[in-house]
Amino acid sequence: MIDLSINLGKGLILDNPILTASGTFGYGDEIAEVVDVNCFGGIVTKSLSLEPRIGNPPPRIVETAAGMINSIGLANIGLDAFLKEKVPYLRELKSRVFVNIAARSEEEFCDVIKVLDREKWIAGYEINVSCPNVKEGGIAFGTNPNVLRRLTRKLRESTDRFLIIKLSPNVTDIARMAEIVQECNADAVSMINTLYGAAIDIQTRKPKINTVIGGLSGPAIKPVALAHIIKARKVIDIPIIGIGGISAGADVIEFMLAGATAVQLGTVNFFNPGAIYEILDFIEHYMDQHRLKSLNEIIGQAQV
Amino acid sequence: MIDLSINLGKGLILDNPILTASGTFGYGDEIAEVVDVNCFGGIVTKSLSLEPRIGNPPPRIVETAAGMINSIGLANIGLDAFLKEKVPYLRELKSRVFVNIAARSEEEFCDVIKVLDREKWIAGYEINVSCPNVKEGGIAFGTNPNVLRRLTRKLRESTDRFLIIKLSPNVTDIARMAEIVQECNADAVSMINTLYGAAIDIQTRKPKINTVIGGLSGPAIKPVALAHIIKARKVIDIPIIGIGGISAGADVIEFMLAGATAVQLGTVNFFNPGAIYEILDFIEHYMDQHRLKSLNEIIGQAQV
Amino acid sequence: MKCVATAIIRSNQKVADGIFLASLEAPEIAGQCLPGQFINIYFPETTKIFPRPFSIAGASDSRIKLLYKVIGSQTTLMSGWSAGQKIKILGPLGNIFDIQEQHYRDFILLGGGVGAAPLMFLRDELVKKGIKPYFFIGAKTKAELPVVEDSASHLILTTDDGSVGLKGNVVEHFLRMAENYKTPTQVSVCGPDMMMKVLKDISLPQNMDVFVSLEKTMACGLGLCQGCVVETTSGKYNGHYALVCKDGPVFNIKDVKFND
Amino acid sequence: MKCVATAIIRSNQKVADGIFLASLEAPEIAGQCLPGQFINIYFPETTKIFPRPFSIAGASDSRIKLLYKVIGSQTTLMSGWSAGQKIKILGPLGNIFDIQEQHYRDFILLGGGVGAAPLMFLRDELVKKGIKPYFFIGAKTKAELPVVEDSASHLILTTDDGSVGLKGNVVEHFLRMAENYKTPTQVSVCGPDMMMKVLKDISLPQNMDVFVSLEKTMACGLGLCQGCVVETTSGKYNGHYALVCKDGPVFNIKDVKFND
Ligand SMILES: Cc1cc2nc3c(=O)[nH]c(=O)nc-3n(C[C@H](O)[C@H](O)[C@H](O)COP(=O)(O)OP(=O)(O)OC[C@H]3O[C@@H](n4cnc5c(N)ncnc54)[C@H](O)[C@@H]3O)c2cc1C
Ligand SMILES: Cc1cc2nc3c(=O)[nH]c(=O)nc-3n(C[C@H](O)[C@H](O)[C@H](O)COP(=O)(O)OP(=O)(O)OC[C@H]3O[C@@H](n4cnc5c(N)ncnc54)[C@H](O)[C@@H]3O)c2cc1C
Ligand SMILES: Cc1cc2nc3c(=O)[nH]c(=O)nc-3n(C[C@H](O)[C@H](O)[C@H](O)COP(=O)(O)O)c2cc1C
Ligand SMILES: Cc1cc2nc3c(=O)[nH]c(=O)nc-3n(C[C@H](O)[C@H](O)[C@H](O)COP(=O)(O)O)c2cc1C
Ligand code: FES
Ligand code: FES
Repeated sequence: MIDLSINLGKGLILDNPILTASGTFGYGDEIAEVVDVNCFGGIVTKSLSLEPRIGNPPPRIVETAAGMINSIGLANIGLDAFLKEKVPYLRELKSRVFVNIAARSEEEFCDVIKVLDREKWIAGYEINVSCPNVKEGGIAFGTNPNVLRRLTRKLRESTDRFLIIKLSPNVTDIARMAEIVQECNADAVSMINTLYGAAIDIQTRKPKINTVIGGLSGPAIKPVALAHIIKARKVIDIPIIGIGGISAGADVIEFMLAGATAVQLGTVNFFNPGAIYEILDFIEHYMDQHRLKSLNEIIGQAQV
Repeated sequence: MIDLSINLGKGLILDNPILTASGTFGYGDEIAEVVDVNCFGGIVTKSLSLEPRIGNPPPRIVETAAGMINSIGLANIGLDAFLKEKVPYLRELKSRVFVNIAARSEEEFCDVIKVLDREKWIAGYEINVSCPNVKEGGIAFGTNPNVLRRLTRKLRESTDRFLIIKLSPNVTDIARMAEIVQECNADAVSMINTLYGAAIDIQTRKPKINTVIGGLSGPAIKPVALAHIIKARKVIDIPIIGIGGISAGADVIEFMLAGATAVQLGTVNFFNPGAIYEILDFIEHYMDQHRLKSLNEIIGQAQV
Repeated sequence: MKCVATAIIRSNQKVADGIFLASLEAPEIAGQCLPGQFINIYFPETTKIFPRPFSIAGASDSRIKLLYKVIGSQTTLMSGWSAGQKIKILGPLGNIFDIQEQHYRDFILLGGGVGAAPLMFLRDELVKKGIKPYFFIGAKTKAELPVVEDSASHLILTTDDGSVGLKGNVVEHFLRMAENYKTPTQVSVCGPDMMMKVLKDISLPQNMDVFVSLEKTMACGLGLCQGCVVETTSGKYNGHYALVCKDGPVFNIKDVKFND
Repeated sequence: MKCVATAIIRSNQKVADGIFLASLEAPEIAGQCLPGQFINIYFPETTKIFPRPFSIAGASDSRIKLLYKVIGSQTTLMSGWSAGQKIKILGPLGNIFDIQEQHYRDFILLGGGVGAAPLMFLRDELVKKGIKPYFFIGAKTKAELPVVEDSASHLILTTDDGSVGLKGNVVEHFLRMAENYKTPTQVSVCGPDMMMKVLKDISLPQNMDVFVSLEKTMACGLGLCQGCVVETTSGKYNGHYALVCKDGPVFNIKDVKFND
């Protein structure tokens, strides 16, 4: 048996480095018939907020070249329904479960964490800092160094659990953001969230996404994710969880060589729901071929 | 005859809104056998610097999903050779010629402009602010608001010619950058230059691009370009020249609806050298179908 | 249980202008399909990443029938399918046209163009239950009318230009014959948005329940992406958004809000 | 004059393990082609945007021959080409193997695997001029050897395992026969980088000029993107970068710097 496990630090070991990306896998239950959810090293749930949110009006998604734009608007069932309806399923999974949290204020983040901290089975939190901060005039938490610092500090004070800050790529200096997260003692960064993207219908002149500008994801953004990870890896040493356009096993190796300790599958879940099987096969084959005993041997080993 | 002309202001009218993007069309002469260069409303030449530059070592290009990364390193023949070897061809073109300038310091920009100002046939300059500013520790001119302001002011003082600032998309707040350019009385902005991107060879562990991180272009980035243009259009009223992933006539209309007065074809020149013909046909057909007398009727008309 | 499977194209024939009928061998999926459900078709190595959803137009233990119209890049690729070729599909997806034969006394199928697809399957199931439905299929012209023979139902063809069947709009003819239907009547509809909007806006004969199969751009087809929402009025979804891929594609027309 | 043209596939046959020989009808381009030049092949609607460059392996007034090996996605697409299919190509591109029959007294063609492609065309031109070249083609095994019959040249086949022709490396055998060549000798080479590097590093017999056809990833093939540079030593390019698509693909081996 090839050992695919990776160590995220703080005693957190995943059976393999493949997680699901928030918002692209629901709560794992919708897809359970099609894919064995326990094949994933970890599951990251759809962004959860204190209250349920119905999300944005349609149209919410559009296909672009090798990618897609979405503007779901963080539609989610809210904390209460999550506890009642999803926890029974999630807590029984072999995969480690990370709850992704989105909020409009620091307080809302902390309120959600306070409740979730009681659920001992949760492996960690991933904080979606790409959502607008209402107190700062709606700009995203993750795009202003000071706002990001204050939030991360506060979150760190409020919980001992494994804390991942999910960085937005829509910034001038991603390395600075990663540094701040590390300075504030978060346990890992995950990157990248979606890029800003837009599309317009040339017949109706209407935007193809209700909010005009949405989030671009999919294979198209893979090079951007890699560039950001390489920059961040140079300045931080907490684990990086790589996200962005991964669709095949070779992509996973590429992200790990660039500096990611684990990765998340996002848009690929839509266009190849069984990708996880192909990816795990590929990685085993690659490890065999390159005589790797552990995936640790490749993390950050690109000659960059 | 359908009128495709557009007015960039300051008396500058192009026969049609399609220009070439710097660095993807050489100086027009290499491709002249294959495409009638005069079909373009304008030609933007490869970034020109004071001295010749041999550019970066190979590998310089790599294919990515619906895009490519390049790290040519602004290889160019330098001002003297440009004047001697390229001017005789360029000055005879019917298309308006814009000279794209890249430099490592404000002074170098001004020095190039001083010489080019003598060439009366040049329609305007496009300033590549994505190149590193050696005085500011190598960060790109276009990523720091103050550096961008100082440069644009200086350039504006140094020439009366049509001045286009070509914005970098790798910033947190593109609208702010566009505003600065307008405040400093440049005549137009062009956007976007390439996004940061990287790729790694999983067999050799070497980056697929010599400089590790290069510039991502092609259809993959079209949604990002559109999002940036929509944001800029909200805050400036000087013309925007749209660039990024355009490969078909429908894309041109989409960019114009989003707020672009003209557009540039970049990477498409590589994968469809005759794209200009298909694009002009499409636009004529579209204008006919939508009973447009002038393309002015669609600029910025998306309901965003 | 829905699953990803490799399907083998067994036939793929043009049946009208730009309209094809394909038969896919996919025993893992075929046997479970019910009318109203759909499958996702995956396409390798194209810049278009979304799978494409298609209604199941008929199913046996091992085969699935599709009736599709060529309208863009992926349906063009499909029109080039040749027998023996293998494709990847996921299904069966979505809810069903629930035949409530205890409750309803007459069954109407109302298809606009290629919207006939899910209704063909529904017709098959009704016939199996010994029911002979009215099957209206409308198109602009004879050339665009997808299906022309059917003895198991009261088939009523309509074309806008009268080139075959009754002249005029399919909804119009369906209403004109309303007196003939025994009540309560179950009406199952699939067609262009416009056709459904008309049905929503007019006042329908009494004791008639209308179920529509909706189409929205889908990324996953599984309820993962939350991309395929439709606005609902009140009814079952309390005016919240419903997912066409998971809560639908079949909805009671009363619950759906159609936008302009 | 180079141009974009629609080519019609006339034949496309497997000639060895994973190696195909195709004939394309493209009169706008075919008539102008010279040995050493290549064409770009464009592929619609894939995520791979670069055209793919292929050496011209032969040309008549109206047709172009290609010899290609299936190594990735686009060559896999090519292997599925069927007669009558239309594709888009650009050519002829690049410089040529310049036959200097006044200067040289013997001509050697040295092909590694599918590297034989441009040399087949060069052989045809030499033969037209009444010259009978030595044509070495090497491969790992018989199954991978692209061409097996040729009466117009002194054909020497080599395989690493000796399954056909001489056993051993093609460069080795070419050197072993060096005494037979009249001098000055013109050697034209196309093959894997490794093979050319070996040729660069060994000391060659006197009075022998070696010209190599290089391969680099290309985006445009026209000198627009500056992506396909090769480092040169001194020589014609003064140690500057040269563009493989425009200054090449054929270079004097002396001018080229091979990296590890
Ligand atoms: C539940 C459902 C069942 C369907 N059943 C049938 C059927 O039985 N027969 C039939 O001919 N068509 C059916 N369609 C429509 C079919 O999916 C589209 O015609 C097809 O996706 C077009 O793909 P294209 O690449 O050829 O066109 P494109 O050029 O990509 O798109 C043209 C139009 O097709 C629609 N479309 C594109 N992508 C998607 C997507 N991922 N999801 C949904 N719609 C999309 C959009 O309206 C788009 O504007 C169904 C759609 C849905 C949602
Ligand atoms: C001037 C020239 C002439 C050539 N002549 C022949 C020939 O006659 N017969 C033949 O079999 N092959 C020839 N090649 C190589 C051929 O271009 C590649 O095998 C082909 O591009 C592979 O495409 P793919 O999509 O199947 O492989 P991919 O999986 O995309 O790539 C596999 C490898 O092919 C090469 N390659 C990919 N894209 C390009 C590109 N845009 N430009 C150049 N190389 C690329 C790279 O080395 C890459 O690692 C030539 C290359 C050049 C530059
Ligand atoms: C439809 C959709 C919904 C998403 N929802 C969320 C979300 O709720 N929270 C979040 O942090 N990221 C969300 N994301 C971003 C993804 O988790 C991921 O960061 C991004 O899609 C890039 O990865 P990919 O290219 O592999 O998809 C969403 C992405 C998509 C496509
Ligand atoms: C190979 C290559 C070279 C480029 N060189 C330059 C350059 O010299 N100066 C410049 O301002 N932009 C340069 N660019 C950026 C393009 O002009 C354009 O902004 C970018 O490619 C996005 O447009 P596209 O997606 O249509 O290619 C280059 C792009 C490519 C692909
Ligand atoms: S298509 Fe993804 S939720 Fe319906
Ligand atoms: S491939 Fe573009 S310059 Fe050679």
